[in-house]
Amino acid sequence: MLLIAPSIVFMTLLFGWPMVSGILQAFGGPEGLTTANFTRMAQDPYFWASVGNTLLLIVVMIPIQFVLALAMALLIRAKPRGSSVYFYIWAIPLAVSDLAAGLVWLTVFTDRGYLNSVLASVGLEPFSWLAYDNYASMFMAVLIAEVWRATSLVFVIVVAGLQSIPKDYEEAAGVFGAGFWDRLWHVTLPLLRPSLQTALILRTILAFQTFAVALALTGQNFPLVVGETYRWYTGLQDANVASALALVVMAVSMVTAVGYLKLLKDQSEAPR
Amino acid sequence: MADISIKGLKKTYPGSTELATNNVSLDVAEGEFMVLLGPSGCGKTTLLRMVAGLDFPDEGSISIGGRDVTYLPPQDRNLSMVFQSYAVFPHRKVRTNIAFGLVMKKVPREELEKKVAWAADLLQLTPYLDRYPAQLSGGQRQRVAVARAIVMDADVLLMDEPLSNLDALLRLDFRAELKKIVQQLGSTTLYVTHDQVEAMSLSDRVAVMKKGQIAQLGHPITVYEEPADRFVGGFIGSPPMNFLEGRVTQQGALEVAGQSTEAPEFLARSAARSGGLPVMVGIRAENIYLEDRGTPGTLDATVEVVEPLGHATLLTVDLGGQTIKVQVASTVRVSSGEKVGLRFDQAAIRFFDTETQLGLTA
Amino acid sequence: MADISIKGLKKTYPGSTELATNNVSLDVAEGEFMVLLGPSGCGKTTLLRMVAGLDFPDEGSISIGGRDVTYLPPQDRNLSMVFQSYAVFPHRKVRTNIAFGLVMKKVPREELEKKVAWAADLLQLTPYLDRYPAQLSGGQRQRVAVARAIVMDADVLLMDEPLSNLDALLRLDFRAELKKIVQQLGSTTLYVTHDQVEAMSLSDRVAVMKKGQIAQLGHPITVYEEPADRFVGGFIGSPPMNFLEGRVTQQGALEVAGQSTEAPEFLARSAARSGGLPVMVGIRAENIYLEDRGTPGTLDATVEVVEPLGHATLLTVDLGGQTIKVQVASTVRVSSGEKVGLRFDQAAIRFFDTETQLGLTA
Amino acid sequence: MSHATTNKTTAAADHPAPEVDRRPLAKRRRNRILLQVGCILITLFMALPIYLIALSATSSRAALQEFPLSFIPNNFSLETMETFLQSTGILGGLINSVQVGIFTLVLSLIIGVPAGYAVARFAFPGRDPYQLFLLFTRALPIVVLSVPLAQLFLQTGLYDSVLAVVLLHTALALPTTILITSSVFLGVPRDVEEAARIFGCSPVQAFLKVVMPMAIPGIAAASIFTFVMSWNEVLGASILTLNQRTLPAQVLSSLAESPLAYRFAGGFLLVIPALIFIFFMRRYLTNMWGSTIR
Amino acid sequence: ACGVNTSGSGGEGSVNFLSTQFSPVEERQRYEATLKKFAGDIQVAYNPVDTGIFNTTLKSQLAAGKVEIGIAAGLHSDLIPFASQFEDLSSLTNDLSSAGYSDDLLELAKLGTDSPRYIPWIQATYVVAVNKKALDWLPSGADVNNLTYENFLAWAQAAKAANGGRPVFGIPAGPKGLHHRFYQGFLLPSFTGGQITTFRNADAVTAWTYMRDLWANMNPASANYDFMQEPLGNGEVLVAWDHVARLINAVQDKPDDWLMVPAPSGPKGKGYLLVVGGMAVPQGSPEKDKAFELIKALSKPEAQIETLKSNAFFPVVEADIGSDLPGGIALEAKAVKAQQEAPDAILALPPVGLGDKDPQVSQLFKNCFQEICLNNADVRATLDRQGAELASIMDTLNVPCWAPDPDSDQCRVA
Ligand SMILES: Nc1ncnc2c1ncn2[C@@H]1O[C@H](COP(=O)(O)OP(=O)(O)OP(=O)(O)O)[C@@H](O)[C@H]1O
Ligand SMILES: Nc1ncnc2c1ncn2[C@@H]1O[C@H](COP(=O)(O)OP(=O)(O)OP(=O)(O)O)[C@@H](O)[C@H]1O
Ligand SMILES: [Mg+2]
Ligand SMILES: [Mg+2]
Repeated sequence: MLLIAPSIVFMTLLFGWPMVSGILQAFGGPEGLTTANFTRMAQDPYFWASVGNTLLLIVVMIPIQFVLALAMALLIRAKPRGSSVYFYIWAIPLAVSDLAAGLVWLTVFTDRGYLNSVLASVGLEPFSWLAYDNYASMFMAVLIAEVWRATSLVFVIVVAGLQSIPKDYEEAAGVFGAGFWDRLWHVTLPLLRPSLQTALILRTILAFQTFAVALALTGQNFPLVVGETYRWYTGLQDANVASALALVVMAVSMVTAVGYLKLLKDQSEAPR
Repeated sequence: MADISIKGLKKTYPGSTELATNNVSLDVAEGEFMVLLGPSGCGKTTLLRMVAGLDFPDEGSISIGGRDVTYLPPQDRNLSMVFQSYAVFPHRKVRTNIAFGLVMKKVPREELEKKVAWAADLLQLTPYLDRYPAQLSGGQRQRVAVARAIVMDADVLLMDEPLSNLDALLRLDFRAELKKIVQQLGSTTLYVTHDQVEAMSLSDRVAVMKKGQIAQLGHPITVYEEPADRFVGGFIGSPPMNFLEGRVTQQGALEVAGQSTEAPEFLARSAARSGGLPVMVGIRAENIYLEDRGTPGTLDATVEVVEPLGHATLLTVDLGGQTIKVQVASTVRVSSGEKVGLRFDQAAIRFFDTETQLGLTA
Repeated sequence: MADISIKGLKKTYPGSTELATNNVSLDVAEGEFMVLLGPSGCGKTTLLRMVAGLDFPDEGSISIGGRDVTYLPPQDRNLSMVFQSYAVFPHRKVRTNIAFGLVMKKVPREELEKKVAWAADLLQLTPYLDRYPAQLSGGQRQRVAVARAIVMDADVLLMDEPLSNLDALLRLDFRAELKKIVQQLGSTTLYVTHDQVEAMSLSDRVAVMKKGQIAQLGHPITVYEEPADRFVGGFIGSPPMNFLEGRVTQQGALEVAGQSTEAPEFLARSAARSGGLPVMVGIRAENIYLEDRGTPGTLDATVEVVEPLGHATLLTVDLGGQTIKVQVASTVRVSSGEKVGLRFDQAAIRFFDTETQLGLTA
Repeated sequence: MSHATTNKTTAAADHPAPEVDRRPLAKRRRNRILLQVGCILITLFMALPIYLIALSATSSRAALQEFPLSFIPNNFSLETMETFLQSTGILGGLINSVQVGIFTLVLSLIIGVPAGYAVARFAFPGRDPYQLFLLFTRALPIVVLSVPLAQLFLQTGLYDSVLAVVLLHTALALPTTILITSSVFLGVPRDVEEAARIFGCSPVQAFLKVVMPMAIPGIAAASIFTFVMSWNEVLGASILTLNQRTLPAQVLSSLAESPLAYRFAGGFLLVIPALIFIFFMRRYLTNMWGSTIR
Repeated sequence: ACGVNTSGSGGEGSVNFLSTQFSPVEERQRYEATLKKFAGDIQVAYNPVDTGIFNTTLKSQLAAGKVEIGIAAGLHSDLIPFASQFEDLSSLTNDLSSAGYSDDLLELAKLGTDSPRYIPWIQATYVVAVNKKALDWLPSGADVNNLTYENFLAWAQAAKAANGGRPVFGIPAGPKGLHHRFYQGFLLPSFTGGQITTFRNADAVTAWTYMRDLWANMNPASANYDFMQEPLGNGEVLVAWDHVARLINAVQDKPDDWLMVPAPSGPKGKGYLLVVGGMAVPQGSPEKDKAFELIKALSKPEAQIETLKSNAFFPVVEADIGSDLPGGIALEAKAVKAQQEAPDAILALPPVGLGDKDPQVSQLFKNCFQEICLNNADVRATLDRQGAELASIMDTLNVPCWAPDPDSDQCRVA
């Protein structure tokens, strides 16, 4: 296939060797191949916490983001007055780097931040949202920040996908008695399937990769697997364990991606 | 119960300056089969869309079964529709496409399956029930759209050129079935077609539209035989009505193409009053008979083109500089260049005002 | 120069088991206007797509102008096409849609503009040149597709139901123009239609297809008058040919519906040899004349349904238990239940083998 | 009183029964209002943090340390922003970043769009493995690749050049580009493409003239991601360059340890160019030829 | 694609100065000015990066055999992993022998090898910043300039009580915070007199129990603080221990509101940790001669004083600090001096010779904090567990102990 060859060549040339050496590193030790790195990884007090947090975050966040992004896309499609302005503002978080995003939300949730400022000004007691011993509010903070930062990605993909769905189909559904939810469920979503699949795969894989926001907000108190990878690599300077962690992230990501591909398999192959 | 009453509908599409429908009023009785006819772009689809609730009018109102539905969303109108573009769902197999409306209505599974099987059989779709629309031919796709609409037993059935891509035979079969179905269910039907045979054979009444307005509304034969104006006469019929410039003299003679015959009395009278009256004479191709030249009461003409159509032969004839079409039985053998005499069936001649183009009647 | 020669084309769509075209061979002479007729789903579009190079056959070959093009990509075939689904480019205005092929051919700007204006005028699209397809009515979109194809001056013109969504009048106008254009350019044309008037009036020859095969190929009048088999007779014509079960006796009499007339000689001969011959008698509705009951040489029948069609009246008649259609002039006044005598135009009667369904000729 | 009654009767006379039922309209209006409310709520959520960055970036350092914090800019100060803009390499970083962003965009579109098309159109064997292969690279935290990657570039002599960063960013953006564009290519009807072929287009031309324009929204979405990703990417840019840093690599790393005021200023300044880019790209996200037709 | 230079210089023949220090915007600007002032006609491209990038860059360049870095400068711990890949700087040390480096520093600079691998560059330590408001709650009898850990805890408790239960003491226990240095160099030496050898003895239990009590009286947000200057600046925290450079911004604007005081003393004395940064030259450096020149220039007392004045790092050479320091720095300088010269002072060094195990050892201290203070784990059990881990690392390493642990052939956890 002439069309995909350049991308394969490109990716292989660039990532082939680094990938191989990265993966080998996970099994590398002072004396040949070993699984010691995985053992060390698993024994680290932060490891299981980080796995748990990552999974919890993803399981809670992805549905929220998809519902929100879909709602946003549908709102935009309904063309309310000022929709182009809305659209612009809703796409803005895309432009904000993780670091900056973490920073803003830190100023919101920190003890003397905006949220507590609001509470204080209405006479309520400020609350330590990010305190290590307050897992729920910490999780909420990370969740809100991540939802804010990354929903736009799904939103933009869905908007682009919605563009290619002819209005006919929804109109037909309406005529045949489908109300709003029926139309959404039986017509719009199935027709949007390719975009949703793409967004889901990308979003999940990228979600496995995020940690900067959580790090900024909660430090080491809400560890995420990739954050741990960084910590092992740069902080603890143990590239082997870091690679092992990376492999875990990759394995989980790939399993999810395969799952999505299978789950959302297109039966009609040629929908139009 | 489900009569449709349309009042003064006006609609301009956003971004367009023309009125897509211009003050359309139309009453369709319960169970009536109304056919909409009209040139491409005259606003038929637009009218249907407003009845369906897919577009809202700028002005005017629509009520179905006495209930005003002008701004009601489509799903609350209990109607079904065949879209001109079919709009079959690409992601659903033929079976579930046909069943769509029934599923929405939460029809029990058994009944649903029975209905789908019935419609598929009627439209010869049974072998294709498990295909996706992309794997069908154009006509098959259109039939899916039709099947989806007729299983609905809706109060109002809207069909926008539902048979345009089907062959004559299938059409014939389906037409007969449709008429039965509609009668059984008592659905009020609005049916857009370009096929005049269809219009004539199916409809209780036809509405001929022109530039967003209704030009004539009536029984199909009336519309065919007594077009309200020149437009309708020229639009309906294949070939359309012939028009000849003529003149009724003060003496009551009708002069056409340099030859003269007798004018009907009501025209003679008004011509007598006004001192001569220019008129447009309309006559259909099948109401002109070929005779030998010189037979009394005939007009001299020359055959220009002979087109055998199978069931008949169509002649293009020069009559004193004006070209008209004449249809004769396919057994008649003439050749181009032949000089012939034409006899007009006097009862079938129609007269139109040369200025307003409106039909002149007694 | 651009004759089309199709040999033994076979094509099965992936995932399907039926042959979409089954061993189709067809030669279209240069400049010939060939119409494809056939029931929905019989493989017309498939055939066109293979000629266009959009699909490749599983077996067989296609050559255009003597050059084998079976596997040549479409852009190298110098042809143009009207798609059944129109396939107008939604992202281009009408103007650039029509000009598309010319731009690809690098036609100079001036000529391009002239051609676009000409085609738009011909198809009454001039007011819509600066709209996007989404802002057009169904028929207007179809006209864009037609305009886009005819500006191309291609060697081969493929049209897949190009006029299905247009009104009769526009169709009539366009048909005449199309014939002129095609003659001027000498384009070889393959034209799919369901409209038999169109088929008759446009074509040099028609090919009637059935289930992926060509059932009859010939001059339109021949096909109409002398259908090769029962399928063709039943498919062509509106209404289609009537079929009656009959029998030629050893004595040379034709027995139909319990009544008896004289059989043509060639049948009488073979009936004499074989000791009586069951036949299927085909007769078209317009070749049956209404006479008073009891007139000699007529068959007794009862009128069941009277359908005025405008240009004629269609009767459904019971003839000794078999139902047939009879077309009479619209001036004839009969009512259902009336007992009438039917006279068959002897010259127009066709006979078919009851088993093979093939036509029987001298 | 009587006045009102007269009005009513005349109104009734003007509109004979059945009275036009305006309830659905009222409902629609209510829905429109709800729509607006929804939009505004979401807008608040999306815009508030941006406002807060802007506010903090333009506030004096002292204002940032007060409590409760003020939500209105009462201590306007561009001091931190200025310091920031004057620091070494900001302009150069900006130029590099723009270059990297644009070249990455172009390169990833050139490589990615055809691949996306292939994925959408052809059911070639190994399509799923191919997609997974693409994701593979994205699924591995890039940090563990940093040393071998940097070595690779050092050995090929590309180290410390804009090109190096472009290549890396392209590789990072490709999976996104390919997947997003392919999902939109799926929505482009085949017959339109076939029509283009009939009218004299080679496959490439048909793709360029018909398929691409119809997929513009998806391509725009992919472009936005690519550019923004490249714009905000720090790690790769930092390990592959030394003296030819991109702007984020130049400042974001130093931001982490800077006083809060600088972090805001930097965060805000970095957002601006991306905002401008989205501003120009967003109109392509909605197609211009009205609703799609079948 | 043609890149534009972003590091001020960096053309042909310039020295690429890769550093983990002075990366914040203002510090960078000030240090670039210092460089310009003292580098003479040597072109310097100053590239401050974080530790991760520093590592990756050096590692990949050394591995690829294409070194483009002229000088790699960082904290002692940053430089450790590359000990054997830095140039032997004996010649430079000889040239600079008159400058007056302390023996401790010179020993550290060997990075566990036989010869000097870096030239000391900057040094710093940790002190306590006190907002004068907090003095109100200082327990009677306590001297703020000579606190004991007991005083410190009492003070924190009093302050918390006085603020309606809101603690106002803080420690940088965030992910980038340096709190492990507090345990390594302050708390444990003060309570146990050692760092590694005494890691899990009874005194250590006391120390960590104390730490747990102290933590209960610290602002819990401390777990997110990387730099104390921010919470100090906005008033969230009034008293905090941190690295001098990470306190300075809070203090320098209004030096009159602040006090800087030495760390408290414990049963065994006043433990304090010295932070050292050094400049090294990677093997294969392209501009080795110029790099040497530059190191010499930066080792001049004037340059060192300039660095103190601008960026609050203290000279590593004999230098007359003088009295014209900016307010904040003057406060710091005083505290540093008092801490160093305290009669019961116990000098602690960051781990020496651990190589790439250094961060993991530090992590063990953080783990103790995590377990004991945050997760409320049993002190004894925690120390046993982490101690065993530490012991196994130390056993494989086979390095001598460093201050304050007694010098021995091999450092082991008792
Ligand atoms: N993509 C496809 N996959 C499988 N079967 C197909 C596909 N396209 C068409 N067919 C089948 O092939 C047969 C011939 O189709 P074709 O489109 O040629 O019919 P047609 O003669 O053009 O019919 P119509 O008049 O309805 O357009 C039909 O039975 C159809 O169901
Ligand atoms: N979305 C639109 N925007 C602007 N104008 C439109 C739109 N849809 C239709 N029109 C115009 O409104 C007029 C009426 O269109 P309509 O679709 O009702 O015609 P129609 O009678 O159904 O024609 P056809 O027989 O060709 O389908 C046409 O002139 C058409 O160009
Ligand atoms: Mg229409
Ligand atoms: Mg077809």
